[in-house]
Amino acid sequence: AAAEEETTTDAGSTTDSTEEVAETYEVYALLPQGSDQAYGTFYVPAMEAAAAELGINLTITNSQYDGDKQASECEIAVAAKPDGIILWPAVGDSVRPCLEAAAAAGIPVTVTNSDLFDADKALSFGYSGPDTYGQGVSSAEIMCELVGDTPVNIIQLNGAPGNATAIDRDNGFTDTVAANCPNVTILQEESTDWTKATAQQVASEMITAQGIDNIGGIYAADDSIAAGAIAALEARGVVAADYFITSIGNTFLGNPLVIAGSLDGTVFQSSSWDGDNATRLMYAVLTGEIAAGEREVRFMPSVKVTAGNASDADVAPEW
Amino acid sequence: MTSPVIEARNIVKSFGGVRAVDDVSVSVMPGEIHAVIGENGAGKSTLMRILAGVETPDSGSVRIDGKEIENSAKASIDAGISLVHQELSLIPEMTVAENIMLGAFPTNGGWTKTKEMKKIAADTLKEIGVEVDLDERISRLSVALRQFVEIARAVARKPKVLILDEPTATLTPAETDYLLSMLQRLASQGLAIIYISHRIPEVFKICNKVTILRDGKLVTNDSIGDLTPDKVIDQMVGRELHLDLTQRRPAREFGELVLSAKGIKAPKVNGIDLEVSKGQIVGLGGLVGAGRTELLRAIIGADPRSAGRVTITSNGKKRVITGYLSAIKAGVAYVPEERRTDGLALTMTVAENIFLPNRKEVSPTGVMPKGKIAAFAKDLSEKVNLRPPEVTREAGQYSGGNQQKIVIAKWLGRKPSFIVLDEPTRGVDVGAKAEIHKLVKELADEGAAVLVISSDLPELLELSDLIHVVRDGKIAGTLTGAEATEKSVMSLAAGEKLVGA
Amino acid sequence: MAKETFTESMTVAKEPQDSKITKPKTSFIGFIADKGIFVFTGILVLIAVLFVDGFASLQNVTDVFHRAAPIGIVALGMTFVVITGNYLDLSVVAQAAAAGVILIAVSNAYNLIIAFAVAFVVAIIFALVNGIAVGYFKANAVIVTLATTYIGLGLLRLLSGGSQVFGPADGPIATFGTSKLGPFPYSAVVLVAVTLILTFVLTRTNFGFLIRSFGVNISATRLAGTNTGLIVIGAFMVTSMAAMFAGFVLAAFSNTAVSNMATGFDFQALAAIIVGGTSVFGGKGSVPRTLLGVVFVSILSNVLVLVQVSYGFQQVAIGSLIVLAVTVDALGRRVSKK
Amino acid sequence: MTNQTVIKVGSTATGFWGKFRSVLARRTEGRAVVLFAIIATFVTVSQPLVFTAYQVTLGRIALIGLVALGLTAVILMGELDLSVASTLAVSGVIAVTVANQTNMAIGVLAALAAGVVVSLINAFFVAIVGINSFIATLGMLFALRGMAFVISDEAPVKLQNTDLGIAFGQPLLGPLTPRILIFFLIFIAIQIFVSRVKAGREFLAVGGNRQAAYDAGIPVKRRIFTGFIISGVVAAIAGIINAVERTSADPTSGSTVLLASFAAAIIGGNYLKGGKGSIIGTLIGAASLGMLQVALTISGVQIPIQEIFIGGILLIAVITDPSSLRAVWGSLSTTFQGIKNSLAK
Ligand SMILES: Nc1ncnc2c1ncn2[C@@H]1O[C@H](COP(=O)(O)OP(=O)(O)OP(=O)(O)O)[C@@H](O)[C@H]1O
Ligand SMILES: Nc1ncnc2c1ncn2[C@@H]1O[C@H](COP(=O)(O)OP(=O)(O)OP(=O)(O)O)[C@@H](O)[C@H]1O
Ligand SMILES: [Mg+2]
Ligand SMILES: [Mg+2]
Repeated sequence: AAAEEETTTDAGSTTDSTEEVAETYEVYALLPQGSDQAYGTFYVPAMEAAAAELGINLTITNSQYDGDKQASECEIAVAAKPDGIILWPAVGDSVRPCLEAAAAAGIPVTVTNSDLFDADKALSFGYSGPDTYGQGVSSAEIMCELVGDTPVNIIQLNGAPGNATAIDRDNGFTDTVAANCPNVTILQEESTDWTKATAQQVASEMITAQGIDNIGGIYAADDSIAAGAIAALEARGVVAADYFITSIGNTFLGNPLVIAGSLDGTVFQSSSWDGDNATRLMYAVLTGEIAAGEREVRFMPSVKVTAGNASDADVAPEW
Repeated sequence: MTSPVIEARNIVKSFGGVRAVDDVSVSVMPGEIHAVIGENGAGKSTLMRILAGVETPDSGSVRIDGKEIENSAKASIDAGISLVHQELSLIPEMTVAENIMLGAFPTNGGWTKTKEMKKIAADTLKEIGVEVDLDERISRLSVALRQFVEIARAVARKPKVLILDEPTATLTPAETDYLLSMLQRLASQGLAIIYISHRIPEVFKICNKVTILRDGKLVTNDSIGDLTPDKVIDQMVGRELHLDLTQRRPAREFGELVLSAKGIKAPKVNGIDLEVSKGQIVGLGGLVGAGRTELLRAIIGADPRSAGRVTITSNGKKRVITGYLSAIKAGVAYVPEERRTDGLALTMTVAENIFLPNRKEVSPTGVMPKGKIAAFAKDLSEKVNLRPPEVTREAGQYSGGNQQKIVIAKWLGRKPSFIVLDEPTRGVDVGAKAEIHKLVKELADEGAAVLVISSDLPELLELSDLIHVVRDGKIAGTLTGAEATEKSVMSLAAGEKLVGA
Repeated sequence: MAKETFTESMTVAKEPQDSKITKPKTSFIGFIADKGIFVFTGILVLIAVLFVDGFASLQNVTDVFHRAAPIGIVALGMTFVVITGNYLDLSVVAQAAAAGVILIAVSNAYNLIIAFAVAFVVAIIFALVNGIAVGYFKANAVIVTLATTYIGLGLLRLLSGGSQVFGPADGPIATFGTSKLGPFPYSAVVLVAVTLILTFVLTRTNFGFLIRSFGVNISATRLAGTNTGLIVIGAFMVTSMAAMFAGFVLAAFSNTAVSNMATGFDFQALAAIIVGGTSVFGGKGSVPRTLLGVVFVSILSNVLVLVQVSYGFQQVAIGSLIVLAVTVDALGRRVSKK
Repeated sequence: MTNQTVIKVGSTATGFWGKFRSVLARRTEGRAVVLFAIIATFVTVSQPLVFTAYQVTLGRIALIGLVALGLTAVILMGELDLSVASTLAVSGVIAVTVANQTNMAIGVLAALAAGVVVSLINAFFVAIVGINSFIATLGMLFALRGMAFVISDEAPVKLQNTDLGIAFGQPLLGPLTPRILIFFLIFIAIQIFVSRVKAGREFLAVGGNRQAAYDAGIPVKRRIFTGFIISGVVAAIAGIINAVERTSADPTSGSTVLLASFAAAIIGGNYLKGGKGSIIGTLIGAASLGMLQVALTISGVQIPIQEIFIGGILLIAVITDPSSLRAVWGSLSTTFQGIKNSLAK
């Protein structure tokens, strides 16, 4: 399926500018976010940089997490007959028709950021990105390790309601807590919109609802949310370090909190790794490195970040 | 003896604290033209709306051919009552044919039969003798045509009783004459007609019987033969009126030129020159649709003009009018034709309405001084004899004539040097009308230049020192006070276009 | 028919014999209808105080104000646009976000003064584009402000890269966001100040008078010699300034800002305005009522979290209560009219 | 006696051009057609794929336009329905949830029934209680979105019969998928309803002058119910199509639908205050927007620039309304005349 000798459709502008005849691939990247969300603002440039390096001409779309809009963009992509499609599912359950259409048109699809359901995986050439469920697991593992055997009540702040990443992280966390440390009780969980402001508001209200004395910890679906929860605690004059708090991300907002000790642990997620590898995985498919049927999964390393390693260069925050 | 086709018994209707209709009974025979008259707010329209089933009475009943009918628009229509509303009641974006057949589209299992609809509409228009493109949208028709479409709708339903609520208010004399003869013809075919008008001569011309309402109560129910115009007016207002409505302004000298308009061109205005001097009242006569409103609005910049130069001189200062705001600055006061939509903010108080054009004077700092505003408004409303002079009331609570006084009052605060009035007494009762006339004359006597449009010939003759008659967007002729008579104005206005007059 | 009567604050002088106009009597139900939002808020607070643990705590009062402040400031300003009869200003979503991002990003790069200045200029540009298109071109406000939302957010993302920005933890913005005056966060103080100022502007100044008059009757207002285009621009200007302050307050609260931080402000603010009793057809409305609408919706949202209702049910409850509040209002009005 | 025409007031257009112009002036879609033509020209030149892959473009138009068609029925009456996007989400969730437990047909019926119930509630508040529709449906916008979350347990619901969903997304007639065919069928149905059926023709009357419509004996309340049912059921159909075609129902779906539908209806010349507009106008508005979006997607321009572009087009479209231009031109030309005169003096 690799387009080894095919000349691309609008070769005119690209070919005569370069000395050697570089291979140019046309690739559609169907994303649900871009510069409208913090993660995407670092993801997209990394993706584009890799594409420029590898001679891939990217057409990027942003469906704003509207599954129907992404489906339409997929139809457009298929009609444009590119050499490949990189898909970041807006709604995981909705991408089957897109995958089938691409397969029928002979266009290879790779998946980025959130992987497909098992039933759909055969329709793609590979996945690169975080193990979203695994991130929830890791965050829970940090929590369980810190808590030990003492019974602790926590509150849980999730991402946006209905969002795939939010759901997967939630499941990873709750499943692991139930299995590894049933002494941790989740008193209440609420959705946020991933922003610090909303998290801060909702966290404060949850603390009021449960009573600050009944709470021993907080799980937040990402670092912005954790930052909000910590701010809510501190607004009450308590010391956040006295609470068990874990989250996911190790972002610019979360990393200093880990170093300061108010956030006990987080799970590193590199948005530039994600964007970069999305392109590279597709390149591997385009160049025939990955053949049809041998689905390659490239998981982003889910490094647990705690006070001990928070200042290491390997986990430097980037979004 | 035949029995009445429609009979209303002991109708009572209140709005809040107002008894709009107070125990009124009326009956009309087939072939009879029955006038219902009374001052503004006497309850005429309310009574008619009850007959048509679009207003629910507090008590009382309506009978058609002796059978009581349910109170609903549909029941009334089905029983054969057709009402031509005082306010135009058409759908602007629908065609003439659709409007004529509104609510009664011929159907075949829910599907409209467009051809049949157009045919009935065309037949009806032919019957009442009006020619208009059936597919034209109402929003593109003149007011007079809309009135006739409305009448066509009423007639198209083949009613037993046809009610017309002030149908002639927007019509010219010729059109009015035509309408009156049409009504007589319809009545001669056995139709019962209820006819509402403020124009008493019309009533004496065509009606057989007269019902007079005052303050919602029935005061008279007589055959026309037993009445005289004087008697009718006395009973309407409940007091003796000693007004000579045809009193003219004596000839006089005028001051400096205030308005100078040259070569005015605008849609429907084809190059008109006009001058008005200090102390002078210039009248604009003509048929509805002649372009008087457009001329006047183009002069003061309320609507765009495509050519022309307008200057206004006040306090020795000559200003070029480049737009409406500059006209207002130059001392123009504009009393528009449609007072409810253009003249007043109906849900705001009298004080607020009066404050609106006088903000800079009453409230120069930009912070509203409540007491001063009330006093200012009170002063002006007393000047125009607003009744009651309650400036904290909503303007919409006042009757038409009083509303018109509020519109005039709000301009007086600016001591305007040029006053423009478009149909200042349309739909206003006789009492208020006389007061408004007096006011306009006083303003001119005090030195204002006045330009007035009126389709009411006696009014035009009474007020004007000079009359320009407008036809087809041009001045067809100019008449001085002495030359002007109803006849001379009309013949200029109609030119050769008026058929059958 | 109304039995209970309330003494009118403004007494009417003796009825002139000539007039048939009588002042409509105010009935008890009419009172409820007119003051429905006051009654509803009162009942909600009462129930919450009695039955919801923690509601009456000092911290929770602060939380309610935190909820109310940003959306409230937007709603107070947007009341002006609604009163002119132009439905709403959707672009507050872009405007508040722009103000927040500018506040933090520009003060990080330069200083606070420059940040304020830039945000102010941006707010004015929004108001001018919206106001000129609606006021002079007579374009539909919903579409105009939808368009400026797209353009505004697009430019914001293009120029700022779209990333989340945050200020230093001990900077003046963060300090403002966490400081309180008694139980009231500074944002609540801003909310109250904006309410007082805008109430004064709407009821006591020539400008506010023109906004109301325009809403009641555009044609009559124009023909009285006013520049109606300027009135519309003025209304959008008030909304833009409010959106700017809302962006500041929201950014200061969390010391962060991002381009999608004001998502949903458009309809949430409108809901508060409407619950407060301002008519979307223009002409009728008041600033304190909008404040009350905001307080009502904020308390409700707060209580729903306190009683641990799921996200879905929270939305159901808020939506239903909006409908219920206006239903009772409408029914009350009808009863009092008869 | 049938007499001669005696009264002839105002002027009626004469001659071919006069007639032509008067027919044009009667239509409300003029600007939408111009915008459509400009976009079509622009797209043909820059992104011919928009035409060669027309079935894809039609799919996008159907996606944006379907809800807008239903919405237009309400807008013609001067009412608004802000709840359409939430209705779409809730009906999709119901369709899939019920279908998973029973079968697709029952799921579809349940979702349609939900659309009807939602419409009845909306119409009840508007027509019977007398609440302004903007407000009543604003409440429903929140409440129904919440219902979608409650029913779906805050996560997308997978359609178990995936094959059916996949098949539904396949071309049925030529290259046209069921979505496109349903879109055109609904367009034709509503168009016929408002132009040929008595009840539908009366929508314009209800919107143009409600009192007059009532006075003429038109059952205004019933018409309002009908209008809301059209809008609600069409939104429900859109929700069902989306859910089935995507093989899952997402409670967050339709987030971009409301504003896009309004944009399509208004660009199509529909007057938000009612009484003026057409279904065809909405179709043209949706087609313009859809084409533009597809072209921008293919162009690969940065997303923020696309947003600026779409915003710019909307702004230009709305301020170039003939009446807008007339208003501005009128005051400018008068001022210009005035200045010229002042200078001449
Ligand atoms: N819908 C309404 N609500 C409140 N008051 C009303 C309403 N309709 C009419 N009125 C009042 O009822 C009284 C009678 O009004 P009506 O319109 O019947 O008078 P009219 O005789 O037709 O006057 P005109 O000659 O000005 O047409 C007036 O005082 C008017 O203000
Ligand atoms: N083609 C039209 N479309 C819309 N409105 C019209 C049209 N023709 C006339 N009108 C309106 O009808 C009204 C009367 O017409 P016009 O102003 O031309 O008559 P006029 O000479 O001013 O007479 P009068 O002042 O007695 O009404 C005006 O308000 C005008 O705006
Ligand atoms: Mg009347
Ligand atoms: Mg006129």
